[in-house]
Amino acid sequence: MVPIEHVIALSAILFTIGVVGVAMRRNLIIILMSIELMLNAANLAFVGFNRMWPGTEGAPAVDGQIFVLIVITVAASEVAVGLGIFLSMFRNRDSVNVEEVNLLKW
Amino acid sequence: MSAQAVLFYIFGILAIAGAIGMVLNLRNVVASAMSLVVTMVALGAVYVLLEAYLVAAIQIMVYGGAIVVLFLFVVMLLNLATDEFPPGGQKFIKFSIGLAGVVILGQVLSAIIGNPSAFAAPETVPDGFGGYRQVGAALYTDYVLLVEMSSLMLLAAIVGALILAKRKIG
Amino acid sequence: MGGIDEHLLTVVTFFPLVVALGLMATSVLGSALGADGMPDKLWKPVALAGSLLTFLLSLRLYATFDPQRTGFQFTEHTPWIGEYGINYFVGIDGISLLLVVLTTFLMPIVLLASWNDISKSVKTYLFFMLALETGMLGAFVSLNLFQFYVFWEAMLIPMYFIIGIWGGARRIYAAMKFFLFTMVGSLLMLLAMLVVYYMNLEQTGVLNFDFVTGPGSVAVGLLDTVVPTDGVWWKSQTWLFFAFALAFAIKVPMFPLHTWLPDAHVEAPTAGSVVLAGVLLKMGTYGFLRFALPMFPTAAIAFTPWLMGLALVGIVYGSLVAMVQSDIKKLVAYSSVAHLGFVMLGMFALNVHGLNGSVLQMINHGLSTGALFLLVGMLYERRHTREISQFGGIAKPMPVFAAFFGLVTMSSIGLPMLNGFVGEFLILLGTFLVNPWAAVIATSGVVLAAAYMLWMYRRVMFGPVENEENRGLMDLGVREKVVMVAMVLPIIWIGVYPNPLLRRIEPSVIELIRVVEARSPSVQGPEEQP
Amino acid sequence: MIPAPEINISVLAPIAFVGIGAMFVLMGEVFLSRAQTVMGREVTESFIGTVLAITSMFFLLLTTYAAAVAFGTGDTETFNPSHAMYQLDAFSSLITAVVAFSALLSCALSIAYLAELRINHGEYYALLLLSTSGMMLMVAAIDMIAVFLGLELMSIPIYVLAGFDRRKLRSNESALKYFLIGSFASAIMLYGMALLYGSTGSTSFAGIGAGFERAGSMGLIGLGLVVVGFAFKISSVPFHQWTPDVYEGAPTTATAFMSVTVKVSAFAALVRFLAMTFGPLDESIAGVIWGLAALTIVVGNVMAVIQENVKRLLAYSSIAHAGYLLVGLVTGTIQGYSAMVFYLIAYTFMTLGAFGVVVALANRGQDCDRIESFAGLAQTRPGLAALMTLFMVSLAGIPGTAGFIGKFTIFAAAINEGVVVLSVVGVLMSVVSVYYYLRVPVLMYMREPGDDGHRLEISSGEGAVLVICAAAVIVMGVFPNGVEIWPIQSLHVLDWARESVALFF
Amino acid sequence: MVNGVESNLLHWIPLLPLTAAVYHGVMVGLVRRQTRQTLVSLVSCGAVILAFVLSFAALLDLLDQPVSSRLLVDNVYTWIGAGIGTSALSAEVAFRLDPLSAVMILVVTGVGSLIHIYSIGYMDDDHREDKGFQRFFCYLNLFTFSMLILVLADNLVLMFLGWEGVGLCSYLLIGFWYSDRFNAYCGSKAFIVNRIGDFGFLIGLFLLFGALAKAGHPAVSFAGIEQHFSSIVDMTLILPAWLHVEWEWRLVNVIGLCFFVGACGKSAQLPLYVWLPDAMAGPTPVSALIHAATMVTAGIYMICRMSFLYAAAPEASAVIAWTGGITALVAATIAITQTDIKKVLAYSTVSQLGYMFLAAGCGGFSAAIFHLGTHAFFKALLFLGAGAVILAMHHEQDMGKMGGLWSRLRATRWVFLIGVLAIAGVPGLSGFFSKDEILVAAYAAEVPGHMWLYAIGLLTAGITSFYMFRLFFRVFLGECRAPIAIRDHIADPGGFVVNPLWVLAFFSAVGGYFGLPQVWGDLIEIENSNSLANFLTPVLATTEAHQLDHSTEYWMALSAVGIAAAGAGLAWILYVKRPELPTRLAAQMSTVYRTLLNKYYVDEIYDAVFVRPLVWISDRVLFRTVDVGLIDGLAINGTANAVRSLAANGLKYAHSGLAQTYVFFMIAGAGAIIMYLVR
Repeated sequence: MVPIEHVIALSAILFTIGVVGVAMRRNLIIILMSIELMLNAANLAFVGFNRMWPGTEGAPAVDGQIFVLIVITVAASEVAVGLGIFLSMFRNRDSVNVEEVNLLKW
Repeated sequence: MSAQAVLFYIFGILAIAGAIGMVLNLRNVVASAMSLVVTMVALGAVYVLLEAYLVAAIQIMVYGGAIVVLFLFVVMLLNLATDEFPPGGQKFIKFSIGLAGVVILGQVLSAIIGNPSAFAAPETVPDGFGGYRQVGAALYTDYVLLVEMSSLMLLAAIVGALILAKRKIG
Repeated sequence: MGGIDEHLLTVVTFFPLVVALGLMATSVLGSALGADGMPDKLWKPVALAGSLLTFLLSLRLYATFDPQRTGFQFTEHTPWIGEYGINYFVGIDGISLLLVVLTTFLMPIVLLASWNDISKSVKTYLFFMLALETGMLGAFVSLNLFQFYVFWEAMLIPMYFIIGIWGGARRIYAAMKFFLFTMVGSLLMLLAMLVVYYMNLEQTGVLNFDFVTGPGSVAVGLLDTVVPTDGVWWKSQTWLFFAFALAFAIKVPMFPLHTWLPDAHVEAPTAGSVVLAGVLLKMGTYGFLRFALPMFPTAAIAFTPWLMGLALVGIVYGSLVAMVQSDIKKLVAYSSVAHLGFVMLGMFALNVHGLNGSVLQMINHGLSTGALFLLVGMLYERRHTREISQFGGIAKPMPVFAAFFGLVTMSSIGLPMLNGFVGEFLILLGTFLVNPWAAVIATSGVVLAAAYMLWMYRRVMFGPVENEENRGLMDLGVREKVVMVAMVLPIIWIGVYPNPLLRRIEPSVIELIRVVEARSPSVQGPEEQP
Repeated sequence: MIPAPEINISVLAPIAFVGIGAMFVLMGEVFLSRAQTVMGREVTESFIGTVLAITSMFFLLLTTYAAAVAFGTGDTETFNPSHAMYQLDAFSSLITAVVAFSALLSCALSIAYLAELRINHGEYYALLLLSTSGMMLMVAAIDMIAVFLGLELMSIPIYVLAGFDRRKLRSNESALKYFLIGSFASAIMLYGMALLYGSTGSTSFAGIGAGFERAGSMGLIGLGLVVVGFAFKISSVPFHQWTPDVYEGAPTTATAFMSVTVKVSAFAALVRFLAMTFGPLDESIAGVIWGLAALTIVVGNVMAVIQENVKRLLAYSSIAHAGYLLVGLVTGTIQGYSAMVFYLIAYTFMTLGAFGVVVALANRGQDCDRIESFAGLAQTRPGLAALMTLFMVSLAGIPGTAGFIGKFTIFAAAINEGVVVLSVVGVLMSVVSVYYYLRVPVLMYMREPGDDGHRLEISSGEGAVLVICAAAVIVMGVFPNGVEIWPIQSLHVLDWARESVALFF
Repeated sequence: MVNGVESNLLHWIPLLPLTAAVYHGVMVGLVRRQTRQTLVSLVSCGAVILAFVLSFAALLDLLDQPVSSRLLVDNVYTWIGAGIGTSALSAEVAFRLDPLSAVMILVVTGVGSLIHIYSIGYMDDDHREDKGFQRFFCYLNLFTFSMLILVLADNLVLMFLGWEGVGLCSYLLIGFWYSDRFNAYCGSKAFIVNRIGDFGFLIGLFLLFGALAKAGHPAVSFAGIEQHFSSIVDMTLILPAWLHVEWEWRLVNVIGLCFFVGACGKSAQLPLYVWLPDAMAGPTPVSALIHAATMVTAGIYMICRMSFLYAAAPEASAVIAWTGGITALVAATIAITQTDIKKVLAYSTVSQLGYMFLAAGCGGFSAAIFHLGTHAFFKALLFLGAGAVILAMHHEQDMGKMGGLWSRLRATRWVFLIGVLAIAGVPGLSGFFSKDEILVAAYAAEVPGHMWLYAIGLLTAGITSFYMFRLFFRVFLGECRAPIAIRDHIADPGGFVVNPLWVLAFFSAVGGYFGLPQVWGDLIEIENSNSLANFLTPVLATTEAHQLDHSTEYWMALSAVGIAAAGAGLAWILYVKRPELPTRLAAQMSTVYRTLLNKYYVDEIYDAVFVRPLVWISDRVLFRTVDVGLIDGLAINGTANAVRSLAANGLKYAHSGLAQTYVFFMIAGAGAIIMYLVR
């Protein structure tokens, strides 16, 4: 069977990569992808943990997986809204470079 | 080492590779979207290995099928092909983030690998664990409220995306 | 009148606010009904009448006050915020009685004095003035620390606007400075109050914010809370006293926390300066007297050398700096620093004479400095400058003005037969009994006072009329004469026959000393010195 | 076959009303925009907007009422006891009522404003309602899944609302930033939840609390990440930088809405999470909160000093207030929590009022939000000037206003717990706050009017909101616990606060 | 301790002038309606004369009492009653009339009323547009009131009231013609210098009260003090430890010195005499009343009032005696060179006051009072005479422009001559006797170096007669140096001015016989001829002194007359015989001359040493540096700016507007929190 600690390690790695991506890339699309990656890392953790706490015979517990399903929904709607925001911004300033977005500051 | 473990490591490495490919991709947004797909699928496979079959299916369908495609649509729509790397402004901050990320990661990993005892999972799972039947039952009994609420959320997302992305309103 | 006598104090306190709100409401209603509010010419008389009525009511207070009884009179006590044991609790003793009367006395005078010189948005002005009066009265009559704090802070707002809207060129800076200075101290004081409050809770098990044990309330007043002199730092008398003292010292103001005063005075309109000097500064000294001293006597006595020292510095420093001011108002402002130095000095002599004197001196300073500001204002109305160098020989075109100015000057430099002397004499005597050298230094302040006041008077009033603009100056009109006579009468009365006031002050003072001695093991009685 | 769980729908009443309201609004717009005339009145955009606003206000009123009733009964009910996610108890119902009411007020504010900005669409109200439902879910949740879902359901519509004025770059930018940072933060929070789940084997507060002893460092990390997620929502330093940008860029009514409701519900959820999970805080978490509070108070107040834009100023002020609220959280006592609840209610009215004034000044599609543009307002708009002064004074915490009682209760709790240093920092910084809050009255009263063309008439909706807020501020400031005087004899706000948090102890 | 007889008469004596003053004050200061001069003069003079009559009546009452217990008291009300137990202070408004105060009120009201009458004429002649006739009488009455309070007060506090009151009036009257800057300056100078003296008075008062309180008998009334004086007489005052000076003083000495400082201020003794010469800026009647006859003698009066204290404080007395002596000499020398007629008289006043202090210091209290009385007469006479001359010369005060008036001022010349003779100490005239008594007292005193004091007194007598005769010759003899324009219009002023002079002249002539020293009494077989001394004895303390046999006294008198004659002769030679001599002398001893002319540069020194540095420090250091610079600039606004710049130059950059900066901070924050939690 799969060693859970390695699953969590994997999710941690993915999560970190996602964070770094959010912090470093300038393309909003890729930043959004990185956020998705973070969510997926969390999902992976949930699934792995759920495997750790599978509940008892006859009463299996699947909270983790339910959580994952919810998160997937959330992720979908986030992406939808996010891309909508990107679009409306792209219409106005014709760029998706996050570093050009600093009208509002100090 | 069991076959599952081997498969897990393979897919794990695949996922990491995809993720890195997505983040560190120097030129092409489409390419990074693609490598994201790789990660998603690999994760789906890992879910299967973790006996979360329904989740695995939905993962592949929704992410691989829907979300990344949505990304691609937008990318095409705005035809933003390229993005340079390393980024221009705030080099210091960004690299320090990279560093911080690595450090934190190291901490966490050592913490995790440090005591496997915290991750002792039962060899077998109860019957029906992770199956569509089991999960679906839970979803529509215990968690029915959440399902309803997430419908509201999707509604909000649709409305929002519409209001923002529509060419002209009214 | 019996009905009112039940709640006389409350009536006196809130009457001005009620008048103000009434005026505001009527004018809002009026404008709503398209009548464009009440005409402004109706506002002034009504406001004046309101403040006069308040004064009369407070005179009734004075008349029905029983000088023999120690402790608080006219007390009223009803729960306000039960959650925190906060009650509406008012009452006065001899000290607060006089301050209340002083306040109600000054208010109609300043309204009358500013009858013409306030042209911009008169309604707002009158509203703030009346609100301010209620705030000040409330602070003087409060016997519940929370309530005291509420009034103490709420008072700032109207004053802030009075300075900021109708003030001089740098009014905004001055107003802000005034506000922030006071806030710094008072917020720390609030924390200190809370500390004592919870100590009291620990000791009695009852939530209570009353200063003394209220009539018909089981809760023991905060005054009787046993405050340790050591232990956790923020529970020790030293720090709590420090917090209180800071708040009050800023308000007094004591050197070196005085720099807001000249700015505020110079920028404020005449009425503002009068109220500021006449009443607001007394808040600080009153606070020391009423709260800081009896609540933390041991710390207070430990701090006495420092406070006395600062008071002395204030006296000498204030006088010297006043001497070299080129702006009359600023000069008077610095002279206030010196005068309040006397008040603080007498207070921390902690004996009957000193305390009597300092309470009396609060009143005196209110009257004479108030009168000075009124006069300066009258001069400013005519010439629109306060630069001493602009004047000279004013006594020729304005003899009546000169006469009043001279008299008030004399009162502020403590000439016998005028009010200033009695207070200063008692203060110096009291100080001398505990610390002769302090008294000697302070007495030199008396000489300096004569120096700077007379110098100013000479440069303004005497000499030939050189500046052409001064030649045709109008002498005081009837209204101004009325104002000044009203100010001067008590000045002379207190100077000639201060005993009635002293009779009302003394029991409270003796009581205060008793409390201080009883609550601090280390103090030796005021009679044992020198 | 799978047994149907026994559930009691009635608990859902508040959320249900809001959700249904949203549907109504959406469909209503569709039909109205098809129609030419309704009841003889020809259909204009503003007419649609008004009707939809009133519809949503109606539903929000129902919600408020339902929540109030639930609070009145004071008993604790869960949606499905077998596997409880959503628990309507004194706390959640009170917060629900507050949130719904403030949402109602911001609807009333929006009508004229949206018309001014020509963005008068029904979706606005629909999104507002949906987001409200999310808040309700979040504050009533006793399970992390519900918390997360509620959080997202709250946030996603607000992202849109922030960007609702699509033509404006600033609006886009505010939406973008809020979205990016927001989803980043929720991802972090989610990961924290995952770790908590993994270390305790449960997603419900109770379960986590039960298993937290043996959770080890992983649990602590998870907890830390969850706290970070909340800290973002309540805009606590150093997770606050989005706040000024978003508040400034978003349409003012949206700002008013989010600045109040999001903060209230997020704080409520945080308190609920910590209290129901750990009961009394252990000093390590308290330490974290302590640090956050100190930082937040200092940075919020100090940064506000140099602001030149009222919305931005209010943003920093809301950060500062978050700091004071955190002080209440640090104490971890019932007194502190009830103080927080009171403070939140006070904060709701003060902030809504302040933003309301800004809204009422917006003119010809332009926000009138530079501080300079308030110069001389006392002469052109005396009424508004007076109200603004009142709200500013209250925000500054001067006695006689709700803001003072709020600060007082908070610091009382702090002193009672011996949290002295933090209190001293707090009061010193609130001196700074006095400076920037009073700058606005300074300009309004002590300067001559500039040439900024702000609106010269006030809509009935705005007027009503301002009056309500002002009344609330004064009443809560003078009689925070009610008094036997006619209209307010039943407003025992302090008691409410205490009752609402009682169940955590 | 005699307990006095109640007499409601007393409080009317000061009340009358007060009423007049208040009436005038209201008219001038508030109503501003021109009152007819006759009415004004009627009211004021009437008040004062009435007061004089009452005083006389009071004196008669007093004389009814047995010699041992001659005391009238009048308690009006409690002025300041405060304190409890051993610090109880009760300052009554109460008056006591004993022989001492009786003499004083007679002088005050008597000379006062004369001068009031004189002023009617003098002020009427004034040429200014606003002659301030009523204002003048307002001040004058107010002065009389204060002076009477000072004299009649039965306790120190009330005395201090009068003490300051007269100071105020002198301030007002010196600066009476305020539109001249110099007058105003002189006025404030007088007031402030007096304040410095009052400083001493107050300290003395506190010391005395404190000591009595410590002894358990708090009292401020003279009776009380005298009664319990024994309980504090042995107290000592130790300097505070931080001074590290092992010096123990007898308290009474310190108290005595403090009060003496007060006296110095009021009575223009070294080093506080500087205001008196400048006080001549006031109208001449004022100089006569306040700065010659009454106010300046308040110091003497106070010393005598406290004689019991000084009798017990030999060191203090010695200081007084020496100060008085030196003042007498210094002032006299200055008077030699002055050219302004009033300045000469002013310095002569200072010098004569020095005499009185000399006497008081030597224990000759009655001698002091005696000289006080006679001096009041002849100095008032001289001043008023000078006033008459000034009027005649159309307000010319420089003696250089006078001369040869003998033929022109037929009335004034005689009275003036009498005054000169009296002060010069010509035998038989009042000055002779009083001065003689002082010299005797000095000779006989137990004061260290009393012989030197005697010598100084003698020398001063000579100088006095010299400069007085110099004055007389310069004014009345020689050829007229007045400008041609007015030369023919020089004539005696009107009756209001001249008649009082005759009265004063009479008293200056015969006044001496009230206190005829016993030696002369024996000469003409009169039992206890020194009625004044006998009258005063019960209230004045006595100090032990050498007994002198009559022959010594005769010799002393002779030498005094001789030296006076010498002075007169010298004056005759210099200013009548060889008028060119003085200028040559001045040229030869120019330094000395200039030093004297400039009054030893005392004013300049004070200005340079005290006034300028004080102003400079206050302005540059205290105000500009400390107040504006340090406190306000650095501390207050500094803090404010610090906060602002913390935001504007620091925190601001954390809000760069770039999403990824925010992300960075979030990660950092999260990292920190986790570190803290996991640590």
